[in-house]
Amino acid sequence: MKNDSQKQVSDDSLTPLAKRFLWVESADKVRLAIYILAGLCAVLFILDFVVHRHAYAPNENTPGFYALTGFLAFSFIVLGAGLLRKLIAKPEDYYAPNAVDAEDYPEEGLNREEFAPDEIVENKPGSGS
Amino acid sequence: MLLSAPFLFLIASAVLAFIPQRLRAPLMLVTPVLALISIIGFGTGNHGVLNILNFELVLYRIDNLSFPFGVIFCIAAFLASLYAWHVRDLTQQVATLGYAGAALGGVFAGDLVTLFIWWEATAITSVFLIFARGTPAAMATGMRYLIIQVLSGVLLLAGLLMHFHDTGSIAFNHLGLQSTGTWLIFIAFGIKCAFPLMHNWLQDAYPAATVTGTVVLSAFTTKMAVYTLARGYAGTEMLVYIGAVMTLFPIFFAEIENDLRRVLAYSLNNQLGFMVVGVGIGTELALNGTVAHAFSHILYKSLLFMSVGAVLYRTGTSKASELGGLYRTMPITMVCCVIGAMAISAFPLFSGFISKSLILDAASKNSYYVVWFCLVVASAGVLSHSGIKIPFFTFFAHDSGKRPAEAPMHMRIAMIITAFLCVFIGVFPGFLYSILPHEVSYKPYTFSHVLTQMQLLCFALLAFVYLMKVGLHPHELRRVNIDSDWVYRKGIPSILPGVAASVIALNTRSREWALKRLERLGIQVARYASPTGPLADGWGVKAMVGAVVVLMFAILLFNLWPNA
Amino acid sequence: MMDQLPALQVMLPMVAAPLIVIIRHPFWSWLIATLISVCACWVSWLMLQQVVDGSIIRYAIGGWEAPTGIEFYVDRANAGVALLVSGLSSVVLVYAYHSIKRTVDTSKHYLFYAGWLLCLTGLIGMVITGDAFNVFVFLEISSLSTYMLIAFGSDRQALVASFRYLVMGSVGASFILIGIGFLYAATGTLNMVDLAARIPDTESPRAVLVAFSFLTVGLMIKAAVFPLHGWLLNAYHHAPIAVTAFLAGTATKVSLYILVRMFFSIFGDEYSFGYLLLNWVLLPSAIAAFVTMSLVAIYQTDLRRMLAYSSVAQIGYILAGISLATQQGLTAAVVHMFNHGMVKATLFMAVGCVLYRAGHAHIPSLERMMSRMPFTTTAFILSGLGLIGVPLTVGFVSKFTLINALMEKGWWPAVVMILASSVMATAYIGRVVYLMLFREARESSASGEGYQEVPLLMLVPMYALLALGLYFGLFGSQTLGIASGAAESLLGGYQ
Amino acid sequence: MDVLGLFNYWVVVILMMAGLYILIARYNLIKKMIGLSLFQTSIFYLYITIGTVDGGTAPILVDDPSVVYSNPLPHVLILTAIVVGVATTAVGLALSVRIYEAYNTIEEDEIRAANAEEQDI
Repeated sequence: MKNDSQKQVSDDSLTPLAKRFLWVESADKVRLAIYILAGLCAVLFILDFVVHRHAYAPNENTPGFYALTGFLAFSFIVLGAGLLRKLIAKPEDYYAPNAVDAEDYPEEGLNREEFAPDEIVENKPGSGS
Repeated sequence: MLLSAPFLFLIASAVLAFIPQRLRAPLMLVTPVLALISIIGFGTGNHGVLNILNFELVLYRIDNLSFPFGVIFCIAAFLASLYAWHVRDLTQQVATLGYAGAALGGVFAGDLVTLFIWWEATAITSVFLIFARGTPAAMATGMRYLIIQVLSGVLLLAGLLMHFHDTGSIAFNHLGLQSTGTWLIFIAFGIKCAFPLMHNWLQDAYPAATVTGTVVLSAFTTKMAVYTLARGYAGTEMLVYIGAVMTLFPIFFAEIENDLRRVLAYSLNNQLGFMVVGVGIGTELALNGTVAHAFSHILYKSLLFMSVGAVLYRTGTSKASELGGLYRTMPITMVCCVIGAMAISAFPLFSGFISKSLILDAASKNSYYVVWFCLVVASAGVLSHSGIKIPFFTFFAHDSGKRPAEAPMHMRIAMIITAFLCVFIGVFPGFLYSILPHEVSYKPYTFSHVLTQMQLLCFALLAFVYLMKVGLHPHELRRVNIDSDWVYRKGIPSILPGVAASVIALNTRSREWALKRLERLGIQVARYASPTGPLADGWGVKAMVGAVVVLMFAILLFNLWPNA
Repeated sequence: MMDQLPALQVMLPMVAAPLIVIIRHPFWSWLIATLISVCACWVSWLMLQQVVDGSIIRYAIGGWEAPTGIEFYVDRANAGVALLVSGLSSVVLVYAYHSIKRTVDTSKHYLFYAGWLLCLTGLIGMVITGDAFNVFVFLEISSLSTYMLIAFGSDRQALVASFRYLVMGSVGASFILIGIGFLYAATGTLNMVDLAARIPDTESPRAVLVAFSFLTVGLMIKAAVFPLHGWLLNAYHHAPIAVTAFLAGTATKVSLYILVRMFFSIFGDEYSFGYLLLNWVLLPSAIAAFVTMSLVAIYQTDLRRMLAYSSVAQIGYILAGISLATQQGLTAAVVHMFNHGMVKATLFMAVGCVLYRAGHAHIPSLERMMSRMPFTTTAFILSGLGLIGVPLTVGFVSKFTLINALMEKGWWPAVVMILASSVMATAYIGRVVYLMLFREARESSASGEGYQEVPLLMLVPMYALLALGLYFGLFGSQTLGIASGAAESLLGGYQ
Repeated sequence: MDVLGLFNYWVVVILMMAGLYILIARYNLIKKMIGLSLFQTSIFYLYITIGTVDGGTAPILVDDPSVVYSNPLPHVLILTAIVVGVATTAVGLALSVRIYEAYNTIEEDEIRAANAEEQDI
């Protein structure tokens, strides 16, 4: 994960619930999470050799079929989409003025409210982080 | 009949206009509840059978297939109404109830004529949810949407007339692709179901609707189309391949799309693909899968639209490139969004898992291996755009610096209820399975099933992590991506000025020429036909007798020649 | 008494005519003529009642049985035509009283009404006679009296019109006479039923062909079929308007009826249309009639002349129906004969009312007629709508049937032409209606301000006919039923 | 039947054509009436010719079964036709007189011209 946004981490800008997710800001913890994921993957992959699965489709029973499919399919889609973008991406005002992409959502339909840390101060004792 | 679900909605939407502001939102909440009670109260069977001019109209047919759709539509209408509690715009409120009622009417229509009426009604009511945004671009988009939806209705009408001509029946049961009429009906359904190359209206319109309007839009039209396909074309093999294509191609578009609501629209298209495959296979298992998937899909797709809508409501944008790091101040929204993302990605214990696997199983059991593989790949793709992209780029990723407040209370409640339903269905699939059209003997939670799904998803996640690390994952850019709608939005319009100019020139020249000719002709005609002209002036004896003689000889010749 | 109805039908007016000449009183001659005409109408109504179920009356004159003697042959088809003729005669005669007083010198009224009754005699006789030569005789009776009636027109052009009609009518009648002669030479009989039976086995088919050709052309002249319509325009234009109203509704229709009778009953439709391909003559002439004549009608400045052109166009419609030679086409033709007869008579009567007050029927001077003569204008407009063929009017019933019949046979170009000519009809009627309703009166014609409505005796018959037309428009199935029965009788030939 | 055997019919045709020609070619109303009469007369000839029977005598009954009569019916018919023809001629001539009184001419082209003038006014 990108860790370039750590400059603004301060208690003020967090809600109590959000504080439980603070670990995403820490490069170490994220790395840990990735290791856990990798470990999980390894376990799942090994389980494939141990457990006999019931299968209908050809090759479905091949060990690691789903693992490989998942990895390759995802990569293919992401990379393919990247190539596709080179072909079809256009500036945002391409369809303007007949499409909503280039315009802002009208203010009257919104309720922009900045997060007010004061509220948190009041709630702080209850939430206990 | 007035107590039937569609009419309850219509009556309520009419009543909305006449009651005070503060009573409107509660009424919108009560109506779906009453409608649900009405559906259960009427029970299965044909209600409201009218005989008009030898047509048997069945206004209200509740059976195993229409019942689950009716239930989920009511639930969706309830959740959307709750989510839209803050809306004070009467147009949107009336449109919401009217649209939900029309969609219910379509689902419960027992004949094609009734279906057609509701079919058009959904188009006309729903477009106001787009118009309500109030910008010129939304007006243009709404008009495009309306044109395509009405076109679908026209095709349906044409098809049903031809079908009636062929068979003498307007009953809406299994149709099959057997005649031009049924083909037309098929295409009409296909447009609303966003078949490939007929799908653009969906990605065009949904991001253009209001915050709450998109939530409403996402629930009804396409699922009504899925229902009609399941009713009329179950087991049509072509649908399997159409569905397979539908599951795959939107993924790529979703992956690079910047507007998150459009990402969700593409994702909706992809999910419809699963349902269409189920309809195409047409076995009991597959149809169960279709209905179950439609049911759970409405819930988690609503949830995702709600969370993105809440972000839009607070920040004014739903573009991935403008967002990021919102988990700090909108954690509840974030959690709900993640639940929705996991549901759509079909993690075990979430609703997507227990419904999608029915369709996948049906595909492999019926030896559609290629299609099955497409669906597996598409499942990985779902994770990429809906499962990861939506929550990750909205709530994590790089910090956009935006610190919006948490979504309003009613939105949070709506999202939490929806999220709860997503999990509840995932954990206790028996509830959903019990209302499916056919008996369900399927066990979703087998060890191998959970294992394979976890393998697929975890390794896909791994791929995501890997690609992010090496920087191959596409960045979010302020770009729009053209789709096949480019043809009618840009292609044809761009050549149009040239064509128009030449047409105009041709027209002017030919008109001048024609006018000159016409003028000359007019002068000639007037000369001959005016009271003193040769045609009009009373003919003299000479001319008259001459005509007689000529005609006489002509007739004599004509009569005698062949017999001479 | 009931057995003698056919004879009575002809004898009543024929005997009354000399009676009128003897009486010489203008009013009484009018009254007698009207009453006799009404009686004839009643008689033909009774006859229609007797034959409407499909039965046939064969009346041998003087007890000489056919084929030796002359007989009257009445079935559904010609009883209806006879009713149309005598009915229109009665209505127009009631109307004629004031109108004729204006145009014809009082001292000559008795001659006028006597001529009218003779004309009626001839027309009815033509319709119900079953003898070919007798047709010629009655034709000449009606023609000669018609020449006289036309010559009663108020301006001197009426004389020329009458003379031209005389020449053309005589040529036509002579052609018919030649045709009858050849028929007699080929078959040795003059009785129509006999003719129909003998023509197929004749030894000299060439003579029959010549007879057929001469008869066709002769009757086409009398029926004013395009392009032999030249006499009709001036005659309708310059004759006393009551005569025009009467003739427009009856004379050409009777000739058309004889034409149909000849085509279908005497020669048989297979002979007329299959063997001789007559529809290659009739249909082009019909289409040319309703296209060119409708076009020309648009340009006319005189209301009477405009309607005269419209009459030729309408005859084209009837002829198109005949040339189809199908049950439906013939039904359309018959029903259009009736409907157009009623509508055109009403229109000419309305024009007569305008003439009665304004003294002219110059179209551009008809501005704001509605405010001056509301009843007349209303009648004109309603009948005009019927002429165009607006739904719910008689014109629609017949035009719709005709288009249906054409489409059934697949003659699409003809359908297109009919629609085009309907558009033109809308143009020429619409122009007049627009002037009558909306256009502000110009200064120059302001002198004509203060017109009043015409006498009740003119309005009542006009409105009676108008009401009948509207009734048949609303309940078109009744006329259609009778017409289809008539068409059946005609197509079925003689039993 | 040689050509001369159809002599009567030739006469009929020539008279008929002559009558029609006069109708077309002459503007004088009286001459037109003459043409019309000629035309009608040709038809009378036609009828009488039709009624002839070879070697037939006038159809007056005599007490001799060997006598062949001409067909009397065409004669009867043509009597009627002659009457009609006379009446027509009479009406036509009467109209000519009236036209002469009204227009001072019996030339149709001049009448046409006069009428056209009238229409222009």
